[in-house]
Amino acid sequence: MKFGVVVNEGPYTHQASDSAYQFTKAALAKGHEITRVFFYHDGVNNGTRLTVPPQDDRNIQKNWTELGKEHDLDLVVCIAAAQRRGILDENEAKRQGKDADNIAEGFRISGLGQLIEAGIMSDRLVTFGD
Amino acid sequence: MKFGVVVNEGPYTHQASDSAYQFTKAALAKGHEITRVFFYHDGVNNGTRLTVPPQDDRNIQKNWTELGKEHDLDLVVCIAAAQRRGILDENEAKRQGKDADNIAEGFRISGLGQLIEAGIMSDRLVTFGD
Amino acid sequence: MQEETIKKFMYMNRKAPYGTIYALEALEVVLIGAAFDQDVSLAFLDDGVFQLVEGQDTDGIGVKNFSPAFRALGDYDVTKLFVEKESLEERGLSPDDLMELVWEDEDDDWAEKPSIRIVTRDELKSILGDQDVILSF
Amino acid sequence: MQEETIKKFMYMNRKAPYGTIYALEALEVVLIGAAFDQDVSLAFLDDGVFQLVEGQDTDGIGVKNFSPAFRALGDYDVTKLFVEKESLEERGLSPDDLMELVWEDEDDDWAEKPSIRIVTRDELKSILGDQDVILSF
Amino acid sequence: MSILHTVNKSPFQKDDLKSCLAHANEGDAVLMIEDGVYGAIAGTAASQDISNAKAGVYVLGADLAARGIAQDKVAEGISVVGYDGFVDLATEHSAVNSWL
Amino acid sequence: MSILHTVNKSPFQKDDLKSCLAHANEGDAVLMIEDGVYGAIAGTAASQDISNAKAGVYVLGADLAARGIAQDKVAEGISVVGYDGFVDLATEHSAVNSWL
Repeated sequence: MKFGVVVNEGPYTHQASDSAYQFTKAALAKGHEITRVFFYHDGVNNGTRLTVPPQDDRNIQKNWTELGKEHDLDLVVCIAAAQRRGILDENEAKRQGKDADNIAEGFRISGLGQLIEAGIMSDRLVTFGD
Repeated sequence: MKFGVVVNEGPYTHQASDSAYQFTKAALAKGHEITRVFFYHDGVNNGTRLTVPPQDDRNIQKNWTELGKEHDLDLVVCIAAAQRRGILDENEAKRQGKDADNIAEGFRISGLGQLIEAGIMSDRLVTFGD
Repeated sequence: MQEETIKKFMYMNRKAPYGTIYALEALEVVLIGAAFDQDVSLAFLDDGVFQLVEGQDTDGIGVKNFSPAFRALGDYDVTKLFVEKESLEERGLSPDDLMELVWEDEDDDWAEKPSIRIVTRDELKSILGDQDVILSF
Repeated sequence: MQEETIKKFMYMNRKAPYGTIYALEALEVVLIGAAFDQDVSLAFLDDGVFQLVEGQDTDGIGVKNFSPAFRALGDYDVTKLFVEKESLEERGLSPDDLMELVWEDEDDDWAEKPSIRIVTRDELKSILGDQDVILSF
Repeated sequence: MSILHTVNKSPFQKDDLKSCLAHANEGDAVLMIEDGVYGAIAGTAASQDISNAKAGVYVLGADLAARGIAQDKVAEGISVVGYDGFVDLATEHSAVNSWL
Repeated sequence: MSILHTVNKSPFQKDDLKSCLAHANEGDAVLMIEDGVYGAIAGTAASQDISNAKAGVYVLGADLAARGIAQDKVAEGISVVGYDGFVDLATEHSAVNSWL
């Protein structure tokens, strides 16, 4: 079955991203397909490579990046939500005249249409948030 | 009277930062002193210069930076909370081996002791959060 | 590309505006989603009913007033806004406290029709049970 | 530097652990704050009482278990943890469900004493009314 | 000594106002801000709780206006204040307790 | 058609579980996750609400264990599942409604 996953909260502050990660792993382990993981609202903050979590805790961004690499996941950060919160890739930084970017490996920035599309092309859409 | 202000949530997602800003302005207008504005939890996300909010909305980071400049405010971002969430200044970026930083003008990164100190040296500590 | 079946999309609105951004960003999804020609409904229940209250004026808090965007929904063919009666009542509100939102029915000589439909909790329960995709904010 | 008056600091803990980070980051403040020689109390009420439940095991959710850090509080001279009785009861909990937290009283031949003090809502109300600085998370 | 309590969440979905009122002493003040201002609407379960409160109860006018709650909808006995009034309340009480 | 509802907030401070139960149809499933798992504790007002529910009620074991809630504290009629059971529940129902 095809699952779309939506993450509405940032890393560490809420458990949403952790739960979404565990759900995604469990779905993959059962042979299901993950059409897309869409990061919306504060969820875009999962996609910054600048986090330095304590050494004795999980690294949420790395978890997503590695799971994405292993299973060729489409990790999409919503552009409108990302702009409000300061998540940029190199192109966006250039376009907005910003002197740095912070997107993490394996994430891409795209529009809200990708969320609707995930709803259309997935058999189930599962949202994690606050 | 001396006020300390604590902001526990990031910009846009919660009203906390807006309320803290309005409260701070009102206190200054009444001739009170603001000893420090301390950004904790997701509040550290107020201190990134990479946000690009919609043109027809307020720019929360700029509001703080400008109010800070005008009144010589001490805008402190908690280092532990900032590391978890990917807010870095140039020094921290170097120390952590990160290739970019994102701290906004007028904010400085420091330890949690600064929050306790704000509680000690202020007549009132007012917290805004979720 | 093969023809897609039309899915029933439900946007769940259970949070008040301004205290958090969810209501505003939900509206942004609805407006973008309107381009996808799906069968779109919005549910307003619990504190979500506060999003539709008429006369919002955000000047004093320095935050953008996004409530006028609800008026655009009709132009985007988003015409089914289900508002739960019990949620209104528990909050001391009546349907008269809500914005007047309309759409023009092209099958009925472009007659203006109300977009807000007051439904009971039991009716909303049935409507929710009938959806293909439920987006929560 | 002139001598400072000692202030009464109260840390309000009203949120459950793990669902959000507030409980963990509150504990980080308490541990840092202990160095400042103020009169420190912690209140656990509403869902905050869940922070002290014994036997937390976070392996299955992949999140760090920070509850052992509560045991360190005694060593930092943080010895007043007020837990509201009514909050426990409403949640189906009894004091026996909580971790055993102790401190050593140097004025009483280093006798081990319990840090958790179960108080009624009315007692907590009085304690809260007596604070100089209240930190909420 | 007395406390200024702030409540920033809707009482219809969250229990913060209720808990705050249960922990406020006589002479304290309770100020509803942000989504907390919905607690000021007359004729609801929340306004009933408030009418039994021993603390003084206030609501932030800017947050009411933002949410389209006209002042004539505010329950009796609740005073509407501005941000300047918020500051004054904070000075008049010896500490501030935010019910987050 | 039937719905899998997820609830991730404590029923003792927030009304999401109550609202979810009031909007769940017969044949639906309600899964408590994250702080929502506190709703599974036996002998509380929340477990009373659940015992009247027409939907099947589940709780995520990993979130229970994280919070130190032993399985013998879970109210009767609530089934404990793992993340794999969460995935199965999502496949067995035609849509997922997250009560955020």
